[in-house]
Amino acid sequence: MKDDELICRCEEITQAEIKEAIKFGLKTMTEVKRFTRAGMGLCQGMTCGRLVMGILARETNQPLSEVKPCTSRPPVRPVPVSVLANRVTDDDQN
Amino acid sequence: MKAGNQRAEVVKTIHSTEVVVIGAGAVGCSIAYWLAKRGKDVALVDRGGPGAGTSMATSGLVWSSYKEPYTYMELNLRSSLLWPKMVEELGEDVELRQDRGGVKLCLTEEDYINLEALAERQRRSPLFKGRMLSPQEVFELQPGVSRQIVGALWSPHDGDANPIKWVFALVRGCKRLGVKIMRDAEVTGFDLDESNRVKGVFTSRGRIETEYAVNAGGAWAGRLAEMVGVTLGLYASRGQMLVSEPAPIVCPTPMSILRQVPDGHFHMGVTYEGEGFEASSTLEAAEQLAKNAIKMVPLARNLSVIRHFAGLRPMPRDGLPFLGPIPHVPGYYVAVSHSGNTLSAIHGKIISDLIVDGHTDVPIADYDPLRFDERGKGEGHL
Amino acid sequence: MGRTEIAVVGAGPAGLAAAIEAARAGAQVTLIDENERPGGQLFKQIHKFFGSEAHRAGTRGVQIGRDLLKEAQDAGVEIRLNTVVYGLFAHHCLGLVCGDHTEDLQAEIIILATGASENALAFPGWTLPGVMGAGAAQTLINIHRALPGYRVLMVGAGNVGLIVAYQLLQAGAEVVAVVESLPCIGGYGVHASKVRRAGVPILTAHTIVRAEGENGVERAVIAQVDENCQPISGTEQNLDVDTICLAVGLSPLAELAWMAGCQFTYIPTLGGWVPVHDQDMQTSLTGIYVTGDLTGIEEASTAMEEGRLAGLAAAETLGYLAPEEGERKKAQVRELLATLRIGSFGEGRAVAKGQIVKARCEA
Amino acid sequence: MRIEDHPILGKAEWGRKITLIVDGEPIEAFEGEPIAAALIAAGHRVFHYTTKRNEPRGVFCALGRCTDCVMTVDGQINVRTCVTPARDGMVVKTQIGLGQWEDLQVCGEKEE
Repeated sequence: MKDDELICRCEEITQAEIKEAIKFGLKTMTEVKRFTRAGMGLCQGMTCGRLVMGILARETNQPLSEVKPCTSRPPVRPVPVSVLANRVTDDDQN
Repeated sequence: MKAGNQRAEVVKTIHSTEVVVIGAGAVGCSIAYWLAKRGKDVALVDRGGPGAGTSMATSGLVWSSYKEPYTYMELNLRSSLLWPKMVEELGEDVELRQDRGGVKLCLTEEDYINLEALAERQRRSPLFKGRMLSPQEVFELQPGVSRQIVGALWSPHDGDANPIKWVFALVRGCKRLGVKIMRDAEVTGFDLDESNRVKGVFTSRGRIETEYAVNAGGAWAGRLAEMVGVTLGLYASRGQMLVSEPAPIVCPTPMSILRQVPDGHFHMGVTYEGEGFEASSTLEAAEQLAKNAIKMVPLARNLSVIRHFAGLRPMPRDGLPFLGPIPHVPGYYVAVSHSGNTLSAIHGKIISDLIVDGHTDVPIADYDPLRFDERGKGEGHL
Repeated sequence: MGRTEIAVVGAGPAGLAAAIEAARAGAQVTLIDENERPGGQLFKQIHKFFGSEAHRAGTRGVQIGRDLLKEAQDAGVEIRLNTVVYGLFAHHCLGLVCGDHTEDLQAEIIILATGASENALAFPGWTLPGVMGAGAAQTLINIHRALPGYRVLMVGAGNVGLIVAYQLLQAGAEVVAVVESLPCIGGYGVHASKVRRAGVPILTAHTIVRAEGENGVERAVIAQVDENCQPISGTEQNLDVDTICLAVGLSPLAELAWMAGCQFTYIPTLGGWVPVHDQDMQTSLTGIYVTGDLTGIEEASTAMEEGRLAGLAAAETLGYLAPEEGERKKAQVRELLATLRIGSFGEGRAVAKGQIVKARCEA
Repeated sequence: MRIEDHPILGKAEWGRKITLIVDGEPIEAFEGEPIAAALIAAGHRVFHYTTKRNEPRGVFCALGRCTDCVMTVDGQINVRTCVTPARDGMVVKTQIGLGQWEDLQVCGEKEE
C-alpha cells in the first residue's frame, strides 16, 4: 500500500500522516489519534481503527498484541445534542 | 524523610542533565522549550506520552478577562500576548485565534449584572480592555448564538487555540532545541543531597542526574510535591466536555464554555466537579452540557455528539497558580495552575527566568507554592 | 433511573439466547437492540445452517431469528428495539438512546452481546462508491431488497465472502470473481462448491490491487500474490465490475466492554482483542458478562450456546437457579459447545477459547 | 434495482409507496425503508463529497457505523441515510463537505 492512501475515511488521513506521528515518538493508538485525527471523525475510528493498529504495530516493530485500541468513550454512536439534553428519569415520569 | 536517598545506590543513572521538567503537558513543554532556548540542557519526562493528561482534555481557551483578582487576570493577559510570539517562533499553525477577541455570553440579566461588575473590578488594571456588548453587537460577532441572550463580556485579548496542536508544536520545538524527551518515565522520588538540594530525579526508567527539577505535573503535581515533603493545596477536579460533529461555521469568535473550532466541531464544555481522580464520563454531565449548549447556540440541538470526554484539571484551593521555587529544597521549582493552557506561555518564561537569571520581572509573589503548606513555611522546616 | 435485574445488550443470537435462559429461570430481563428488529445478523442469513439437530441444522438463519424472538417474548423478556446503548457508565448504568430522549438503565447484571464489525481493507480506490462491506451488500439485498450493483467482485473467500457471493447471485447480480489472498479457501467446502458450481471463479493467492472509476467503481484490478501476500507485477488483470465487496474478516465489537474497564487479551484466531471471561462468561468485572462474537468470532450456533451459558450463570448468580441445577444446566451447554468446536475449523477455536479463560484466571 | 422475486425469500412485500426528492428529482421509495436503500435501488451511488479532498462517497457499512452515507435530509446535515427510515416528501441532498445550515435555523428561531 502506498503512503498517500487514505486510512481514515472520515478525517481523510493518509498512511503517511500516521507514519509521521509514529516517527514523532508516539506509541499508543490514543496518541496517534490525537496527533493525526485518524479515528476522530464521525465514525470515531470504527472503520479505520484496526488498519491504524496494523500500521502502528508494523512501524514500531511491536506485535499486534501490544497495540491496544483507543480509549473507548461514549457515545458509541453519534447522538443528537437535543436527545442528550432530553434525559427522561423516573422523577420526570412520576 | 527522603526515601529517594536510600535508593540512590541501587538505581541506575540513565541520564544526566541540568534541568528535569516533569510533565509533558502544555505547561511542562513550554517550560522545557524556554529553558532550552536559553541554553539549558533539559530533559522532559512524562509518565505517558506528550500531552497525555489534562492538556488533551482542555477547552483550549487562551483567556484572561474573567479571571480574578485583576492581578491574576494580568498574568493571564501577559501570557495571551506571549502566545502569538511563541507560535511565530515555533512556525506552526496551532489554530490560535485572537483577532476577533473572545466573548462570554450573558444568558440572563443576572449574568449581565455580574459580568458588568466583574469588568468594573478588572478595570483596576490598565491592561484590561474588555467591555460589555449589546445583543446586536454579539450577533454580529457570533451569528450562531441564541437570540435570547442579554449581552456578553468581550475582550480583545481573549481567544483560543488547538491545545493538541499547541503541545505537539512545543514538543517539536523542544526536539529542535535538543531537549531530551523521556516518555513512559514516571517520577517516583527525588534525590536530594545533605543540604536538601536536588541532585537527581528517580523515575520508573531509572535515575536522572540534575541540578534542577521543575514540577509541572498538573493535576498530579500534589504527589510530586509530597515527595519532597511539601503540600501544595491542590486538588484534581473532573471536567467533562462534549464534542459535536463538524458543521459549517456559525460561531467564528472564540467563546468560553462552548466554542466552535475552526474545522467546525463544537466543543461543549464544561463541568466543574468535586475533588477526586475519577475521570470517567457521567450521564448527568451529558445531559447538563447538552442543555447548556442548546441555550447558548440553539441550532446545536440538531448536531450529533460524537465524543464525550473527561479530564482532570488541577485546582489550587484559592484558584491561583503555584509558581516559583521551594526555598528549603534548592533546585526544586513548581509551575502548576488551573489555567494551564493560557498560562503555559508565561510559565515557560517565568521558570526559565528564575532558573537562568535567579529572578523574573513578572510579579509572582501571590503564587508562592508554600502558601498552603503548614510544615514547609520558612527555614524552620528543616 | 430505570432498573432491571439483567440487561442484555444486543439482540442477536447470543443476546436472545441469554435473555431467554435468564427469563425462563425467573429473572427480570431487559433485552436492548439498536435495530428495528431483533435477530442481529440472523436476519441477513437466508442460508441453511448445518450441524446437529440441537443446533437447528437445516433451518435458515432468518427463521431461527423469528423463533428466538417468539421464545423471548413467551419467556417474558422486555424487548427494547430501536434503542442504542450509547455508553456504559459507573455502577452498571447504561445510557440508552430511545428516539428523541435518553434514559438510564441500571442493571444488577449486564450481559454484553454486541457482536462484531467487518474489517476494512485499504487499497487505492477503496473509498469509491461501490466499494462496500460484504455485510453491507448482504443487508441491502436480503433485508432491503435493493441490489447494490450488477457486476461484483468479492474480496475474501472465508465463509462470509462465499455466502454473500452466493446470495448476490440469488439476488440477481453477477459475481465476476472471488479473490482470496491466502493460498487456500478459508470458508467451508460446501459454500465454496456452491459458488463454483454457479460458475464463479475463486482465485486463491490473488488480491485486489486497486479500484478505478470517476464517481464510483468502474473496474477492479486484481493480481496474484507471492508468499508474503505482495502482488506479483505482471499478473494484473482488469475486471469489469461496478461493485467490490470486502469480506476480510470480522472484529469483536467491544467498545462497551472496553468502556466498562474489562480486561482484554489478544487472540488472532478469534478476531483480535477479546474480553477475558471465565467458564460462566463473566468478565474480569463482577456482574459484567460477555457472549457471542464479542468474545471471539465464531458462528451463530456457538453464539447461541454461549448466550445460554451467560443467561444461566446470570440467573444462578441472582438466585433464580439453585447451584446444583445451575451447574447441571451449564454443564449441558458446555458439552454442546464442545461438540460445536470440533473438526479442522472448530479445534483452533476451542484452543483459543481456552486461552481466554486461562487469561481470566491469571488476571 | 429492486429485487422483486427471490428464490429463497419469495416475492417482496413492500411498504407504502412514497416519493423522496433527491437533489431536486423525485424518486420512488417505500415507507420505512432506509433512505439509502431507496437511493441504491434507484441507482444513486454518490451520497456525499468529502470535506478535504472533495471525493465522492457512498454506502460502505449499511449499519449506521461508518457514516460514509451521510446526506443532508430536510435541512439536517450528516444524516446517516442507511439507518434513517424514508418518509414521504423527504428532501434529500447530496452533501458537499460539511453541508450548509438552513438560514432560519441559524438564529434558532425556527424551533421556539
